[in-house]
Amino acid sequence: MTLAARTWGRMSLTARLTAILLPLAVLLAVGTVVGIVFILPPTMDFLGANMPLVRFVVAVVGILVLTIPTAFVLIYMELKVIARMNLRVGPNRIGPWGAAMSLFHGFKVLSKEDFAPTGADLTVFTLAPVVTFLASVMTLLVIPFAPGIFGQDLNIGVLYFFAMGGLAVLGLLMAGWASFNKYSLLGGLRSAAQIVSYEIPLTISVVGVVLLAGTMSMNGIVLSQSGSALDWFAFKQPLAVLIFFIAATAEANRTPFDMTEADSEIVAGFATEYSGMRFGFFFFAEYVNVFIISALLVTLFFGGWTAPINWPWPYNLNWLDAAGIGILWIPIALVALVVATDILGAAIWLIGGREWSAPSAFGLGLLIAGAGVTAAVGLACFIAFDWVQGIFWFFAKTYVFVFTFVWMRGTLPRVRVDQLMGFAWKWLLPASLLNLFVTAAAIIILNQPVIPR
Amino acid sequence: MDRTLKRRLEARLGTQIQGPIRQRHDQTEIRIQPGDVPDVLRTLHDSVDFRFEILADLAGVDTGESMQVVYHLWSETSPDWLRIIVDGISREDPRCPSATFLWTGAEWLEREAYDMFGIVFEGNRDLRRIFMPPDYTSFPLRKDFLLPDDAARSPGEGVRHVERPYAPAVVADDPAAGVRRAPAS
Amino acid sequence: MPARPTRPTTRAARAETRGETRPQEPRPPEQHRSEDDPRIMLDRDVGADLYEPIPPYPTRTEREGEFYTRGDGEMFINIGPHHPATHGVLRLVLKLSGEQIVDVDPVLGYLHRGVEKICENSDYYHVIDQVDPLEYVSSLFQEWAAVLSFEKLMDVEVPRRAEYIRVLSGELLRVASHTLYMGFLALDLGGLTPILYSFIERDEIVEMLAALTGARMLFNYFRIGGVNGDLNHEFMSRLGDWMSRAARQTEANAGLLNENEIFVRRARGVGVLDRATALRFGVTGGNLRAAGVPFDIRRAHPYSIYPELDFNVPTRLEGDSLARYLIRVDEVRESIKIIDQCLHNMPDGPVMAKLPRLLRPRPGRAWGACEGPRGMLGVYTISDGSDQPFRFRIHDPSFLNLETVPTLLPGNLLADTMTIVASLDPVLGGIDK
Amino acid sequence: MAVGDRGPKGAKAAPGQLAPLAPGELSAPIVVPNTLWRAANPLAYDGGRPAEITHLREFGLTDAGRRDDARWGALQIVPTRADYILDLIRANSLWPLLSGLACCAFEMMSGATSKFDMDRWGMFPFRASPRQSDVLIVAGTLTTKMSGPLIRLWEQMPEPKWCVALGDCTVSGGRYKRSYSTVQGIDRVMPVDVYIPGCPPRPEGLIYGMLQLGQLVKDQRGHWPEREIGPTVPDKI
Repeated sequence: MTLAARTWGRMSLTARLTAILLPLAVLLAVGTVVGIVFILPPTMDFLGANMPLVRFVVAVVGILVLTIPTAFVLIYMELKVIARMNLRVGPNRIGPWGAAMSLFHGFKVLSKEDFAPTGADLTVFTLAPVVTFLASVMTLLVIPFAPGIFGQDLNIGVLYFFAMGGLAVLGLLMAGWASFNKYSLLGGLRSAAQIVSYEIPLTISVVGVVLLAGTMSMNGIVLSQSGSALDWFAFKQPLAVLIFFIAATAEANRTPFDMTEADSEIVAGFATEYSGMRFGFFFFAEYVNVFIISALLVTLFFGGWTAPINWPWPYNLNWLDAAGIGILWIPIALVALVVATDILGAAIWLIGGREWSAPSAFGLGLLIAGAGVTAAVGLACFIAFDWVQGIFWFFAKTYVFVFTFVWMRGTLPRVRVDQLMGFAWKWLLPASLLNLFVTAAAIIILNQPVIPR
Repeated sequence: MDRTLKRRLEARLGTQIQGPIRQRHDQTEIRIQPGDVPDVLRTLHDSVDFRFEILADLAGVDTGESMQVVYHLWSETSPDWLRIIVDGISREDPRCPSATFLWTGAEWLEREAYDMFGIVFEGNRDLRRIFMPPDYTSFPLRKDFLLPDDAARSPGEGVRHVERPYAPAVVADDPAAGVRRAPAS
Repeated sequence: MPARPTRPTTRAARAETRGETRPQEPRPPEQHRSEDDPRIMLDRDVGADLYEPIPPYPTRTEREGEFYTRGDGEMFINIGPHHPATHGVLRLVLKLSGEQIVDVDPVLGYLHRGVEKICENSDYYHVIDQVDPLEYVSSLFQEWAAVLSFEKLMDVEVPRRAEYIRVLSGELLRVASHTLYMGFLALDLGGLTPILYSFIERDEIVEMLAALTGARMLFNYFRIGGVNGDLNHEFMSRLGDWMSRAARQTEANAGLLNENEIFVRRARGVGVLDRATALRFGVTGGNLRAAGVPFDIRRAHPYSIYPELDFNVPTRLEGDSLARYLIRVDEVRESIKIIDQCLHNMPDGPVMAKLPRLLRPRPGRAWGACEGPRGMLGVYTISDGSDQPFRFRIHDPSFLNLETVPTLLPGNLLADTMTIVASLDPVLGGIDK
Repeated sequence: MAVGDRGPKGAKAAPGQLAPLAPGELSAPIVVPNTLWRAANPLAYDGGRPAEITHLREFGLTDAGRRDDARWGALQIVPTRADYILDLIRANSLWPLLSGLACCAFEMMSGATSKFDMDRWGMFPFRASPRQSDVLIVAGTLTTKMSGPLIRLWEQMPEPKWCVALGDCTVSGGRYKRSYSTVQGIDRVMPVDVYIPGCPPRPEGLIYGMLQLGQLVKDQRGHWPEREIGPTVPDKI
């Protein structure tokens, strides 16, 4: 029994905590100072030196991290919305209002056994979900969520988007071919034919927008729609919006064009033989596609992150200069939270009387104060930072269209394959060409600067 | 009971009808020989005063000593069901002409009768078992096929009867494969 | 001294010393052992052929041989016995070229339960319970056919109130069955919602029938010479609630599909069953009336109080899937009319005839047929004077309705298989007995 | 408001019986309260022994477990809790296979529809492909001809998987016990976790059985690594 052990045994709990925490605090302080003084500047210089690389890495990581929650939210939304449309309740046991249901589904799928059938081509079978999932994730890279918040501002963003969207069919085709199952093969071939047919009107309907905006970069397109809702391309290109919406539904394999996993005809289509997380990738990719298609619809035709109404007063309120105080807002908000909690809790405890114990009273006070402070900070940020506004408007518009897709799934039956193709080639393609010609002619005739700046 | 139908039947196919024409409630019943089936059915189906166009049913019957095939016909010319009993089919080698030349729908009905009774319908081009598995051996609705008294003797006892490829040498010595034939009385 | 014989080491050697020979499994060189089931010997090499539904046994009939010879560019695909769109355990072996159907070979019997044999071994009261699960969507009609045949066999007079109750409950169940039909047709075309609306109606009806009979699905309700119990208050109150909105709700549910462009385009002109073919196949029920033949046993061969009731038999001429669907919609309207009339002139009196406990009808034959939701349900009974039917033959309409599938399918696309099979409305319990 | 799980607001229900219903409201089903991975009533199973068989408990019986040694507990607690959480997740998203054999299939479907909503427990996504389903609800009579394809389906389902026998015919042969072409109880051909008798059982019965299955999954009884592969009863009775 050494001296240190005996001393430690004699110390009280407070003394032990102090003996642990004090050196740690000292170390932390010293380390922080040293870091700020010696390590931070060269690091910042290094990062600043190759900013595009940093930005790309950060964007990719952020997008990959943000994809799965998006899928979960969409799955839960579909469960609940379709349940309501079926006069059902929908999941309401797991989590508040069943909100954790999609999470549980996802992790359950993750924990299932995962195998490949006899005769399957293992390499292709394994790669197919990855290709599908990545193809849908990589499209997120060029979508501008808000001013300054986007992965990359490619000047051929639209082109890149459709190239990546075309990659998705490759994954489905690989899955259908490698599964060694005739249902899967039919599903893969159907998806190939369908997506190849619908790519054309989809792309041509966008060319009108590109002509109007004069650029292919998503940011340029969004900026050229800035202003009020009347400046959106949806009102300059109504036919294009219709064509794009229909073709995008087929592109995302959603009802009524979900030929590829038509479960009443070909059991689960290309995913028939997939189980476990491989199936989960397809499952997620479908919903990520829905989100992406809605986001693209918003970006191209509905003004992206621009607000539908003109903001009468300047964004940056000069009495709180976000650039000036900046980081100081966080401690201020925290102090405000504590103060408000104390006041509210004390008031509730005093007024509420006997049935309010102190913890419950202060807990309620914390809830109310937290809600208030959050709302205040959010409003301040909304007013102060335009990217918060951008994100708000962008997601608001996007989820309107996501809801529309879910609504269609709950309502419409499925069309037949030949009807699908006939519709694409006989109606959508001529309509999109007509739309393109009319737009070009209009631009030439009324000869005006096409980019309102 | 439709007296006029009885008179018309006697007038039209008198010699082919074996025994009397029985009538009870809303049913008229005639008995014919297996050889007369095509003529009788064609007459009843085609001739303008019968027009028995709807084949209501085709049933096999095992009367212990002989086999029967029973047709039920409906016509708008008569308020009665017409029942035609093809009698005197031997139990050892039961054969009967097919009715598929008139009613294509009779094909599956005859398949069912073959499956349950082993009656071979000559002229039916698809006379397979329709309900029981293809390698099933007995004819369940015959009177000498007794239902087992308890589950242990029943043919379904513990059977994993897969529709498996035909490999008699291998499947036969698989104890769980064969469907046991019920004891003959 | 003599050397002790050394003990053989291997088990095989020991067995040989004991004079035994271990049985060698026969493995002919030209055959190959299957991978997924080692008991299976294949006459072909294991490959894609392992998954072909080509019958490994030699083809037995002319038709089978013709079906299983494959032309170039044709492939077999096997739908069922487990498939979301085959109602129950039907199995369809399709011969496809691309997505177009060349030929189809239905395989039945996955639900063959030997009901006829069981009925021939149980007495007349038990038969009514045994025939219930055949038409499991609308059990009462199967019971009805059985008791019709038995009553003819035993010359039983049924009280009028019992007849009214039979018609009432039967028409209720017809509405339930047709509503389910609409929902399943929509489900097989990919619509999720109509089936749930249909099930709401169906649940209302089966709950009120459960109040009357005690069971939701397999009501053992009809009896020889009457019904099991008289109308009760819960049934009447539930029926009143339902009748107050039945017509409106039916129109709403039908409008969900009738006015849907995608549904109409997929159902119109698909699987046309013309009059001659329908008659040749012995098709009955709505499928025959959709082909233009007004053959409804309630009118063609009246069997209960139907002559006194005022309803008409809807008939259409197209004979395609849409017509078959619309016939059902019209029949629901007619059934609601019939239920209304039954409720208005329901007579008073007993609901059961006086019958002995042990029924021994004198030897004879009887055929009873009634009009079910899918067509003519018939029962042919032979009595040998004992308390058990000597022969109990069940005729099910779905059996002959389904037989038209090999005629209707070829030339259509794979997706039309579900439309046609669903619009024919087969119930595998009745088909496979 | 969550319609399924409680009666109308203000209606007080005596403990142990359902709340009175307002007209037009969905009926309150038999609910096994979704406590976490602990069994709702340990006395309900195994004659009062704690229902959960955990590595920790088995470890506690050993002398190493009886030593007051925190490091062992710390090492043991991670995998067992992980198992608990996995089982909790599995028990709450049981996807049935969309396969109906006979009559009971309709009751199974009405169990999933608007009146009795199985989706509330995450049981709704009836997968059409056995590769993506967890529970095989054998709904209806199993004939000898169908038993082969059914076993094929069962073997195609990925672990962990569970089997529910719905209806008398699948539990024991039921009214077809004497028939020449049916299997007297599907436990002659495949393992069964939950038996739901009735001809056919009401949808509430199915939901109750599925909830019992969820409880069974949470309690790790019949846990799939230790479960039988083949039939659970001998061929000869």
